[in-house]
Order: sequence, then structure tokens, then C-alpha cells
Amino acid sequence: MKTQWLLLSLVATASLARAGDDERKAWTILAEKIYTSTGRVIEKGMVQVNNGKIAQVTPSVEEGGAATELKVYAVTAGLIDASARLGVSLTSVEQSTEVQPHRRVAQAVDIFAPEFERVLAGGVTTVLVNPPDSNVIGGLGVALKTAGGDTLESRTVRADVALRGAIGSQPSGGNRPAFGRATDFFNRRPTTRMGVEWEWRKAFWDAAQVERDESKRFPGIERMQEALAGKLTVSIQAWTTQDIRTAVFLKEEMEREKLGSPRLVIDAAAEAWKEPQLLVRSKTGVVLPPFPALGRTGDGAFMAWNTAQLLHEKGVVVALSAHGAADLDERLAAQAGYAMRGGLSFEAALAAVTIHPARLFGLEERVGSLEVGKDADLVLWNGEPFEPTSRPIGVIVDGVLRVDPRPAPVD
Amino acid sequence: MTPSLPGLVLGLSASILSSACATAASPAKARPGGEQPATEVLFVRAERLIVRPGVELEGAQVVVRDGRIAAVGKDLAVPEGARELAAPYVCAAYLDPWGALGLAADARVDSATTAGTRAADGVDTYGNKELRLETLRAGVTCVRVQAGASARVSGLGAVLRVAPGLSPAEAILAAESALAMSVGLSANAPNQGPSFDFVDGQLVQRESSARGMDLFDRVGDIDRVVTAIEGGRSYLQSKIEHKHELAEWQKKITEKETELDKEFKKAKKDREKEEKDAKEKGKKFEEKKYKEDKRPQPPRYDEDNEVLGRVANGELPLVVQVHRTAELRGLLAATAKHDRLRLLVAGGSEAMNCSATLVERGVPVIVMPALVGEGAVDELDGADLTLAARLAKAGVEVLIGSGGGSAAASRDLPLLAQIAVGNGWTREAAFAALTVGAARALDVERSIGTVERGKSAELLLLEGEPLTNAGRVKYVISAGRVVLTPETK
Amino acid sequence: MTLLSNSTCAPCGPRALGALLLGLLALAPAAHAGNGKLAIKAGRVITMAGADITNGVITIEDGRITGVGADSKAPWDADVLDHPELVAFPGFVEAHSIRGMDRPNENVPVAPFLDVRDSIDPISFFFEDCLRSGILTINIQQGPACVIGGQGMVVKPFGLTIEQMLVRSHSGLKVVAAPRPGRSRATQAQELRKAFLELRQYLDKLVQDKKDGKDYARREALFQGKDLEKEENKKGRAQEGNASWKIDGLEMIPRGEIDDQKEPLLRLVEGKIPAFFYCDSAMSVRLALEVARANGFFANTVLVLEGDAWKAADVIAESGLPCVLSPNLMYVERDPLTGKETETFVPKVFADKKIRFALQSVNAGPQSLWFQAAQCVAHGIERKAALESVTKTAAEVLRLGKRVGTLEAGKDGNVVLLSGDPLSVTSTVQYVVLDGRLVYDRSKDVRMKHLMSGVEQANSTPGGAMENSHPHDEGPEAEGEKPKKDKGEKDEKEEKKDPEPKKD
Amino acid sequence: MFTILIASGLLAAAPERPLAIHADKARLADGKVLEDAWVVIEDGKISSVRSGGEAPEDSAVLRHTGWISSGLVALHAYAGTPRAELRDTTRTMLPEARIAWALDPARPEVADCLREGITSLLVTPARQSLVGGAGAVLKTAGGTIVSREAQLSLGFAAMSYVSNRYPTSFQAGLAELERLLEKPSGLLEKAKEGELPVLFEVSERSDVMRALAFAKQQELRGALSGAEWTGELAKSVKESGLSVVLPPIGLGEERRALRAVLSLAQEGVPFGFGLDAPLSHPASLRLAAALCVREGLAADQAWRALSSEAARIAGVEAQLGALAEGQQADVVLWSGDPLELTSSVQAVYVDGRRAYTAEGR
Repeated sequence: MKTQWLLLSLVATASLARAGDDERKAWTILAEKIYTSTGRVIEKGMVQVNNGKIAQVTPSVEEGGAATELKVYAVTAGLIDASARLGVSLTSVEQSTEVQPHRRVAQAVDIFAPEFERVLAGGVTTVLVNPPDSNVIGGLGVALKTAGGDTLESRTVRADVALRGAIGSQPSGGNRPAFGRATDFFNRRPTTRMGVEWEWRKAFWDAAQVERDESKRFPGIERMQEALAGKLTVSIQAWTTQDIRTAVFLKEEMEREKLGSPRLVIDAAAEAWKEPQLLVRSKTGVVLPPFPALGRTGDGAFMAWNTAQLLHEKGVVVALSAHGAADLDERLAAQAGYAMRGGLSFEAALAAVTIHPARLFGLEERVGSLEVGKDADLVLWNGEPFEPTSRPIGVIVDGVLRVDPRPAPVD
Repeated sequence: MTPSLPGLVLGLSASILSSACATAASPAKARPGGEQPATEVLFVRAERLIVRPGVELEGAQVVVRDGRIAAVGKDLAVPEGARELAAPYVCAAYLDPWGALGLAADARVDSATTAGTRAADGVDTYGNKELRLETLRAGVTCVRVQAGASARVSGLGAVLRVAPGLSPAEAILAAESALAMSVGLSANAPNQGPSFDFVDGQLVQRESSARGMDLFDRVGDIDRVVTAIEGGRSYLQSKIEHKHELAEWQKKITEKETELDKEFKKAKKDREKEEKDAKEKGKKFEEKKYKEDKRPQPPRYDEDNEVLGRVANGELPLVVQVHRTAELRGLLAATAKHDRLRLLVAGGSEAMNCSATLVERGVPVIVMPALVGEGAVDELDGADLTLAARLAKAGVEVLIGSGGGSAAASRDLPLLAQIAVGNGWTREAAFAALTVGAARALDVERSIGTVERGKSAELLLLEGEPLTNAGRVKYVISAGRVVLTPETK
Repeated sequence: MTLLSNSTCAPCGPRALGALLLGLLALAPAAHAGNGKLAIKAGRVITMAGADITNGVITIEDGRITGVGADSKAPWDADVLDHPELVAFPGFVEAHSIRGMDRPNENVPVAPFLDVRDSIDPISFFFEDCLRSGILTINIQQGPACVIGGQGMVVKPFGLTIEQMLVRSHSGLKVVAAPRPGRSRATQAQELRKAFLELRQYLDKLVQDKKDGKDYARREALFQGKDLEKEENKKGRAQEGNASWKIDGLEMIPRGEIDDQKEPLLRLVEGKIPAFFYCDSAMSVRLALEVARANGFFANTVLVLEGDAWKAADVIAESGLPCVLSPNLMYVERDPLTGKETETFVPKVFADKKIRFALQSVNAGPQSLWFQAAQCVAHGIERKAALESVTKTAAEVLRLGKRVGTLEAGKDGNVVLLSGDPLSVTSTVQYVVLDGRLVYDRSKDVRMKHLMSGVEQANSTPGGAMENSHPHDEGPEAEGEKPKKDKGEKDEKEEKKDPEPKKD
Repeated sequence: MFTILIASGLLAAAPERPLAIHADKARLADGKVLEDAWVVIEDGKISSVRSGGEAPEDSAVLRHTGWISSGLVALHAYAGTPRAELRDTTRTMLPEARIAWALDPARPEVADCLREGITSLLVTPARQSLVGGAGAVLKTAGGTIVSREAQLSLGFAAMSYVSNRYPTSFQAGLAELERLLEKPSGLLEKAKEGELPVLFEVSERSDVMRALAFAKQQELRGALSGAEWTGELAKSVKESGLSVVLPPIGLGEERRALRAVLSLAQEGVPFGFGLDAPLSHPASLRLAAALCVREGLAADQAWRALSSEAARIAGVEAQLGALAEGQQADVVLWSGDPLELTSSVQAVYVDGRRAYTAEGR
């Protein structure tokens, strides 16, 4: 059998946790470097995990040589993909109306999709899943763990994490103008950026006026009100400067008109580098799309490699995303690396895939950093995180060892 | 772990890896490089040994050495260091004469195949580990596969061993088992392709794009088969003729040369004389015209006709998938004059209507008791679970195959056979069809099909009678290796 | 995916030209000495031939390296490139690529007479990006959609004409053991064998006819009673190489008389040109080895592997042939029983089996060869082996081991100056010296500036300020430029991911 | 191979005289085997099942060398309905639809089922609707409709959604179902009250997850139908108290699916076999059982899934599905063990009447 196990060890680079470990939720991780995402870096320290939570993070190291002891080079908090487009399908899109703030994408997510396990192997333990952006306002996004039980509850970090919508060509794509032979409801939806923008403003204005004028009411209007009141984060996909401006101006209009002050996060903000001050002045958070090798990316936008660094230095809260990609050259860890290649410091890159997304979407109580009391979502690295010369060799989610860093037993 | 094995192990998940290796590795240990035959000596005890259909021994043993059956009999001595296995029933392993396991999917559906295409070139010895083990567990160790399964001319089939991790040399039992063609398959209906259709105002692609073939397609198909055979035959002829012509020509030329050599001095004198005369007369000297016949040219080499020639000559069997009465009649009539042709019918949904001719011509039918429901292609309309039984009663030699439609089907062939038995076929006939019958029809009877000395060791060790629920497979021996044990997950 | 990547270059042609020209202008000063002598001083020299050198000097004369070492003196009259802060590196070698051509595939299944030279687009972005990321030697081969493809060519990523770029022409024939579109491996194998059989039959006929002709002439002479004038002495040569078949009497055929369409295949059989044998799977490896052995080019074969070909690692190891691995380093397969996925890091399999392998890049940008090599290190391959797979080994695979792949005296004067370790995510190429000429200077790289910080390129249209462009804009004015819209491009990421596939 | 008494066996058509059938072995409802079995049929009902002894007075006697069992029950069939009428393409929600109104027992595919020893079918609406309406239980001979409201079909699979007809998304679909069940009427009310079981049409594991959550939230009982990997969520299914209707299992079925069936059995989740006849051949019902047995399912468990358990899921366990006193006399005479594919149907009785006799018998 010996040789076979050796074989396995070279086969299963992401060797799944061995039987018995599955439900064990207590671990001791000894590492050369502990990157806590709180600005604190511990050399030669120890992280202790107990029933699913982080019990201790300390510079002192007591080696016990217990079976639950894992020795690795570095530890970080579990990575968060701030815009993972996973587990959604055509049946996750309600085509019948363009504005539907009350719809929950969580109800349409396939938590069994293999993509979740793939990104998990890449060190991503939490993902934000939003309604696919075929609607102007698609509904409520959800924050999910990439591993856990087989019920939605067991996977949910936070439900209704943001009100999701899009500005740009996507929500109007595929729609047909209202004239011509009417075959179905696709005719009713906006076919231009103008139309999309108008739908947004109408939704907000109606929400603001409905108390006075019942005729303005539409399904889910309460959610728009929460958004106006800033109780519910608004996440808008906007690739290009033009669309980013539209989104920011929308927020500013609401504030100017005293209708409320929405908390705004712009997703896939590829061209945010062109007018960073827009985001600074409006205190808008940003989720960047995957780095395009040749500059061009979605909606024809051009994203410079130093975008993350530029925005960060201007004080914008930046989160990175891999859109759920798991390939070595596309996954979130690689994206952080590209951001560093673009000039972003390691600390900032780490924050952009851990604590920043957690803050942007109100998950920081549970995830995003290595702090006592938080969920035990850990990534164990065999070298400096985000360097392509190292990779996540172990992943722990809620204290459960999902990817085992230990060499497979030879027996 | 031997070199040849990672391929098979890699596919398996950690959870079943170790056990899978247990089966695959233990025999393999004995064969570095994976090319040598099995060296482990096996001693198999059977409470009941089915040597061949009808011949059974109580309390017999089988000795397996170097991949072959070295001895069969009662109270044999246990050879030195032999691995001993025992089971209530021991019999020859099953052969699926019409399967797909072990063939790469692309090769199976290839429509560009010709007579010269070899299924052996489409064999994937690496894929489908799990399925291979399941198939062994079902008792099937060999499968005849066919590239271009639904093409009009599918090319040369191959008989494969399905056990995972075998070297190509071992996996391919017969690289050229039979030539396969098909007649009147809707799959071949001209200008058919994915058909589209409006459902709820939405364009939907229809799964089965098969439109029925019209009469002319079907007649044309028969023509195609027959012309091909005739083409092959005449190619063969002209090759032989050419051989003779060439010999003759060479003879002639050599004679001529000797003669010319003899005549040369004289010819030279004559020439000089003539040249002189010409000068004197002031005329221009003209050479004598020399003539000889050209070397006879061989027929243009044609790889397809090479194969078709062998088929016409009866060196290779011809398997034709044909279902409907009309085509079957046409085919039988059109091939009647080719006395050497060894025809096998595959499918034969409506073969009952031609049973007499089939018996008379001694054409076996490989039935595929398709459990088809509504919406099956029209050739299968006549398909019926009682087909095997009825043909057998009519005296036709009946074989049973899984239809070559999917790799997984071979695994369930024994169940198909049981269903056929449940529908009137005898269990003995079914067992024979799955072993020696198929082997004979595919020209591999010399190496497999029965438990007899000298044959390749393809054995099943069963807990009960074959083709019953009780007859679970305990051990499987293929190419002389224990390729499946009760521990195999 | 590599098939696609080159097509993205094509439309950018003119842009690239613009950038390149600017690049060339920038070089004028560096080239001034004109005596072809250059000395490069770097804080660290990674020679890939022995230990690294701290504060090393590389001297180059007339395009060749004349010395590498800590002590080696720079000639008094040489231009000096003095960068103690930088790391000198041999420059990466792309052992096999189907990019940089207008279209990689020809629709003639057997076309050994073709040459990628006629398809290469010198101004494609691909080459510019290669230069930018330190890839200084590229073997360009026809795509795999064929049975026997055309001749490849090794180029350097600099120059406006093929001639300027040329490193070696006829770098090898593309031979394919994988099914081309619409066919299967069975019919592919059939066509592959046929191609060589037809060559044999063709040559056989040539020889036979020649013999017949001679015999006839002799008999005619005998008959006419004249002495045969001795035949003209223009001769061919006997078949060389170790194919399993020989054409006796091939020496009777002057090579000139052999059909140009067949001739390159004969050269392959005689072992005169290497073959890049493409295998998309483990099973096609078997076929490749068989065909290569039978037809005499086994010793000159390089396997270009995709898919699960790594499963044939033992067979490959036995064969001792070098391989070029798929740019897609991780192989994922699903257990049909549990639905769980297993990942295999392909290069590790080859490294463990001691098989010589070179890597291919995903693209010439941020995921170029350095990234691939780094991934190898991440997955447990030792650094030396990882680096060699994109320099030394790659060069050897191309039989250019004497010219490129390491920094040693006598080799081509190709040097890359990096800001840091070649495998670090933050390292960038600062200077490139090609054949002793400084051909790339990052500080003058317009397109790099554009990619890096979005500075628009010279030929792009600057947008006007957005004065009150938005009815509700009351914020301070934007000093940014209007974004250039390019609806041509689409984002692959936008396609909806399918849910878990049904049983396949 | 009936004895000469077969003549009087035929007389059984006349109800007044009881029919006593003797068989070598009988498969009982729990899957156990009864040796030397007497089954007495009176007025279309089974009046007694016992081992040994003699035939009752003045009863016609039929001696059968082979096995006897109750008729098989196929779940999720389309037989007996013109395919087009299974589904109304204009609306996704038909809470008051009843498949019973579309039934035509005379259709040939019904008799095909009979020949395979299947005496009852649970005919269900097509899976493509959000609310498909009520399924019915049909006898394969005599045209009796045992139940006109067997259960209510709710669509939880992607196929229940069409991209140009509201709703197009799970989230909206669920919202609609919730709305309907807020003030339910008719069949929906019965379902809500627990009188009518619900058939949750699912195909992916995520559909199962969704259905389980919905059933819990709405406190619905019934069965999950059509997801081959349901067994991988066996624990959750067990907790939910729902049963499972397996999708048709045919030749070449993935072992993963068969394994899933085994884990259902291990968790003790009740399940029956779906057939989808005539889309699949009626013989595939016993084949499905055979495949599971080969994979390691206990014989008696397989048998229950073919008979009593299936009857219970169809809500007709009181009338049929078991070879027991008081049950409707739907019995099959087999040449051997009905779980052996090599055994064939010799004769079938439905409601005590000889409904099918195999050729040459």
C-alpha cells in the first residue's frame, strides 16, 4: 500500500481531510507568520481553534505534538470573494420584472455546486453571492460559507447582505423595444443605459414618496426604503466610469434631495481609477473585478493594474474578487498577487480579500480577521501568501479541517 | 505500485483508492513495465465448475499460470507457491459481443469511419476505472467495441479486456475482430442534425434528432454494403491477377534479355553496316524501333478494400446492424451469392420475419433486448424482450449484446440476458451466448469462452448459479490476474 | 484557451506597431557605441549554469556573451549597463506556442510543406508582450487541428520583419495524435498512418519507375546493338535515419525529383527535422510513440501534452522523450462515485518521474512563464527544476541549448534585468538585452504605462472634461478623462456558470 | 404449468365461488417468503393467506408451481393519458387540475404494464408545472380508478420554470407557492391540512434542499420525486418525514445513484420506484429493483419498494400493495421469485379476475 499512498500524495494536491477529522473542531496551528488582518503580524506564533471559533492567537508556542497540531509557514483568515458568481443559474433570475428588491437569490443558489469546493481549495471560505445582473434591481444578495452542512442555514454567514442591482449594458441586454410584435414580457424592460438609470431613480423616488402616495407602491418597496435609510447596503455593478458616476450621482441625489443616504458599494468597478475622488467624496466602497491581462474587461471597461493601489492610497475601501474563478491564474489569491504587482502593499492586499469585504458587507463580527471569538475560518500557507511560489495547503472552515495540510499518511 | 498503474489509480478518489489498488496492484506487482503476462500462479477450487455449456464438474480445480489455464480437472495438486481461491461456482467470464466500454467516446460516435478504421486505435486504457470495476463485478471481462458505431461503415472492431490498468498489449485481446456496418439506422438519415422545435414560445433542441429514413435511404444502404463487399472482392481478384501477370512479364523479359545478349554481337555488326550504308547513300541513319510490353501495374493500394477483400473472402466476419424486415430481407438476398461471407446480424428487431433464411444461411443474430419506451427510433419498434427466445425457438443462433450505445451498458448485459430468460429464453442458451457463443462468432474461441487448458484465464468465481441474484461475483480473473476480489469497493 | 489567445492580438496590430516604433526610438542612445560591446553589471546574476553571482558582470561582444562573473572586466570601450539594484536573468524560453500568427490552423489535414513563417504577424501584441515579460525565445508551431502540420519556426520577440525576428527556421513539424475537429482518435490514427504509408508507396514507385526506365534503356541498346552511354552522374542519396521501413534504391532518385509536398515528410523520417507530437490525452501518447518509432523520428520527437496525458507518465518516462506541458497546470477530475473532485498538479507528476519538461505560458502578460514556474515551486517542485523548465530545459528541447537558456560565455547575448527575484509577484522586467542590444527599457514602455496606470496611449482619443455632463452632478469636477468605450470586447467572466453538471 | 384444475380456475370469473390458489412460495407485504402458500380470493378480495393446509370447501382450486405475490405498484407513471394532456402549457399553476379526468384506461401502454405484473399505477401530472394538480391511482385492468386525488404535484426543479412565463426563478416560484398556501382552497387546502400528500418534483440536490425547507415551513407531508441523488441527503430527508419516489432506474444507471438508494435504505427513508411508463419500458420497474439488489439492497426491502411501500406512498395501502387478508385481490403468478429477472409473469389477477395469461399457458 505504501507506494499507493505516495502516489496519492502527488495526486491529490488538495487532499481532502481524512475521515474522523471531518467533525473535529479543535486545532492548534503553529506558524512562522500569523497575518491577523488587524495590522498585527505575529512571528512564530500559535492559533488555537475550539469548537468552530478562534480561541487564542498568541506569539508563544507550546508544541505538544498532538494529532490536532498543524505546523505551517503562514496563517491568514479565510479569504472572502466579495463578488463570487457561484451556484446561480438561469433559474436564479426573475425575468418578469426589472425591479424586484425583495427577491432573495439565496433561495435559488445551488450550495452543492462543485465550484464551491474548488474555491475552497483556493483558500476562499466566504463568498458573496448576488442575483445575476440581468435585472436592474435583482434583489438581495447573501454571504455564504464555501463549506458546511447541506442546508442553506448552515452555510449562511449573513442573509440579505445587500440590495443588488446593476448599471450599464447588462440589465438592458437581451431586452427588446416595446414596439414590434409583443411575444412576452421581455418587451417591457429597459433597452438602454438611460432606461436602466431611470428605473433606479424611479424606484428610489417611489420608495421615498409611497408614504404620501400609495399609488407608488410596488413589491419590495420596503427594501428600497431600508436602502434609502442606509440600513441595507446597496451593491451596484458598474464597470465603466460612466456607470460608476451614475451610481454615485444617484446616491448623492438622494442625499441632496433629503430622501436618505444609501450605503453604496460599487462592484466590478474596473474604471474607478479614472475618478477616484468621486468615490472618496461619497464614501463609496469598491469591489474590483478580476485583473484583465490585457486591460480590457467587462462592459468594455479598461482596468489599469494599479487600480487597487491607487484607490487604496486615496482612502477608498477596496475589496478584490475573482468572480468565483478557481484556476491557479485566476483565483482570489492570484488576484491579490496581481494587485501587489500593481503596487499594492501586502497588508493592503490581504485586507482587500479579508477584512475589507467583511466590513463592506457587515460580516466583520464573524469573519475577515484572525481574532479571538471569530469563526475559525483559516487558510494555511506553505509560503508567503499571494506569492505564486506559495499556495494554500490547508483550509479550515468553522473549525472543520476541509483541506488537510498534512502529508498523506504512509502506511 | 507498478509503472503502468498510476493512470488507473489517479482517477479514484482517496476514499476508494486503497481498496481499488488492492485488486489492481496485487497482480500488477508481478509485472514491471506492465507488458509481461501475469506471473502469479493461481489455484482455483470450484464446488461446481462449468467447463463449457453442458459440461460441468463437481469439486474440480483450475490451475492458472502465465495468464493461461494450465490445467483443469479433479483432485489436482496445488502448485508451488500458488495463490488459492475458492467458490461454489466457477465458469468462463462473459463476453459482450456488442459493447462500448473501453472505447473513447469520440471514437464511438465518429461518423468519418471507413472499412480501414480500427476500433483498436480508439481504445482508452486509462478512462472509466470505476465503470470497469463495476463491469467486472457483473461478470463481464471482455467486450467487442466498434468505432463509428452508428456510421454506415464502422470499420474493424476490437475485442478488449475491460480490467483496469492493463497494458494496451493485454487490454486488446483481438485488434481486428470483425468488420461492422449498419443499414437503415435513423441515426444515418440524410441531412438530419439537431432538430429544433418551439416549446412555450422557446426554441428547444430536440434530444433525438432521428427522423425515420425513407425507402430510398434504406435501399441505398443495402446497396452500399453489397457494393463495398463486391469492391473488396474484385480488389482481391485483381491483386491476385496482377501477381500472375507480373510473374509472366518477368519471365518474358528475362527470356528476352538472354536472347538480346545472344544477338548483341550480330546486332552490333548489322548496326555498323547500316550506319556505313547510310553514310554512303548520304541518308540519315535511323535506329531500329525497340518494343516490349510495359511492366503490369498493381491495382492502386486501397486500405479499405484490403479489409473488404478479407471480409469477402471470409477471413473476417461482417457484423451488420439492421433491424427492419425490409432491409434484413434485402441484405440477405443481396449477400446470398457471396458464399464465403460470414454474416452476423446485430439488432434484428424484426429478425423473426426472416428466421428461416437466417437458419438456412447460418447467420447468427446479436439481439439487444432494448427496454425502450415511447419515442424510441423506429427501427427499434419491433424490439421485444421475447426476441431472443423466439429466434432461438426458430433455430437461429442467438447472441446477446448491450448494443454499443453506452459504456455503462456492458455492465448490465448479464441483467439483459436474465430479462431475456425471463421472457422465454433458456438460461443455458443465455449462458452459452455470453461465453463460448460470442467467442466463436468473433473468432476468439481459441483464446476465450470456455474453461479449457491453454485458453486465456478469463474466469468468474461465483457464490451461486450464474445469471441469478444468488450468483454474485466473488472473484474475477482476467488475463490470468485476480482483477476483482470481494474487498474491491 | 491558448487557441483563442492569439486571436486577441490580431486586431491590435497597428497599436502595437505604434508602441514598438516608440520603443525603437527610445533605444537610439543605448545603441550609440556601435562597436557591439556591452557590459551589464547587476546586483545578482542568475546564470542557470551553476551558482548565482552577486554583483556580477556580463560582457557581450558582437551579440555573444564573452564573459560572466563577479570579476570579469568590462572592456574599456563597451557601453555599460550598471544596475546594482537589479537581477540579471537568461530570459525565458517558450518551447511551444501557437500564438503570434494571424490564424494558427490550416484546414489541409496533411500539409508538411506549410511554414508558419508565412503566418507570423511581427507586429502582433503577443511579441511585444513577450519582450515585456522577458520571453526572448519563442518556438511558434502550427495549431493542432491537423494530422501533420507545417514547419515551425523559432523567433525572438523583436524586429519588424520575420527576418529580423528569426532565430531558427524549420524548427520542427507539428504531428498530431489527437482527433481534429469532427474526427475521432481512431480516424486520426488511420490518417496519420496513411500519411506515412503514402510517402512510402510514392517513393517506392519513384524508384521502381527509375529502375524500369534503366532496364528498358539497356535492352533497347542491346537490341539496337549500340553500347550504352554511361548514365548521367546526378545521383540522390540512400535513405537515412532508422525508420522501420527502408526504400531500397532511393539513392537512384536525385532529391530534387522528389515532390516538394512529400519531401519535408521524408526529411522527418530521415531524422533531419524534429517533430512536435501533440497528444491531447494519455491514450494518444501510445499512438504518438508507435508512429514516431515506426517512422524513424522517435529520437527527434518532443511530446506536446494536454488533458490527462500525464496519466501516461510512465510510458513517457520509459521513452525518455522530452515534453512540453499544457499551460493549464492543474488537472481536475471528478470521482463518478462520490462526485468529489481530485486535483493533480501536472508538472509535479513529470518532475517526480524525472521526465524532462518545458512549460507553456497562459499568456504573455502577467501569467507568462515566470508565473508558471512559480506555481511549480508552490506545488513542491524544487526551484532549480522549476526555473529550468522555462529556460535551460526549454532551450534544450528546442536544440538551442548551445545558444540560449543560460548566461554563459559563448551564448547569445540575451539578458533580462528584473527588479527582483524572477519568481516574485512584484518583480518586473526593467531592461531586455537581445543579441547584445538593449531592446527594451520599461521606463520608456508606453503600453506598459498604459496597462499599469491607465495612461492613455499616444494614438488613443483623449476625452473632454465632463462639465455638467450629468444633470444631478453637483460634486467637484472630474479631472479624469472620458472612458473609451470599446463594445468589441466582452468579459468571459460574465457568462453564467452552469450549475453542477448532470451525470456525464 | 397449471394442473388440470385450471378449468375451474377460469371459472373464478364468476364471483360466487371462492378461488383458492396454491403456490410453492409467496412474497408477503414485508418481503418475507411464505412456503407452501394458499391464497384464497373471494368477491375480488383476498380472504386468506396461509401456509400449508388444504383448500377451503367448495372453492375452485388452482395449483401453481412457482411463486405468487401481490401485484406491483409503479409510481410516477404517465400511462393511460395522452401525453399532451398531462400538462397545460398556458399556466404554471393548476391547483385544481386532476389527472383522473385525462385518464383513458383502454390505452395500450396500460396493458403493457399489466403484462409485467404491474397492477396499479400512480399516474402523475407532468413535472414541468409549478403546481401540477392531483395524481391518480389506476388499475392496469378493469379501468378502476382507485384514487382520484392521490397527491398534489408541486414543481421544485428547474424544469418547472420557463424563461418567458412568470415565474422564471426559484425565488419568485417559492414566493408564489407561499402566497397560494396562505389562504389555500380546494386541493391546496387539503394538502395544507395534511389530508392530501404532496409530491415534490425535484431533480438536483439543491431542489431537494429547497423542498425540504419548504415542507418544514409549510408543514406539508408527502414524497420527494425524481432526484437520483436524494439519498446523499438521506439524514435531512429522514428528519423531514417525507418519502421518496425514485426516478426511473434503467440499464447503465450510474452507480452513484444506486449508492444513493442504499443510503436511503440505511437511514430508513421509505421509498418506491418511479417508472414514467410508457416513456420507459414497464420491465424496467423490476430491473430497477434488481440493479439495487445487485448493489446490495436487501431483497425484502426491494420488494417492499415494489409493492407495499409504493402503495403507501400512493396513499392506497389500505386497499392494495400487500398479499394479505382484506386487500383487493391483485395477485401475480410468477414462474419463480419475482425479484429474479429470470422469473416471468404466468398470470395476473386484478380484483380477483384473471386479467392476463402468459402465452402457452
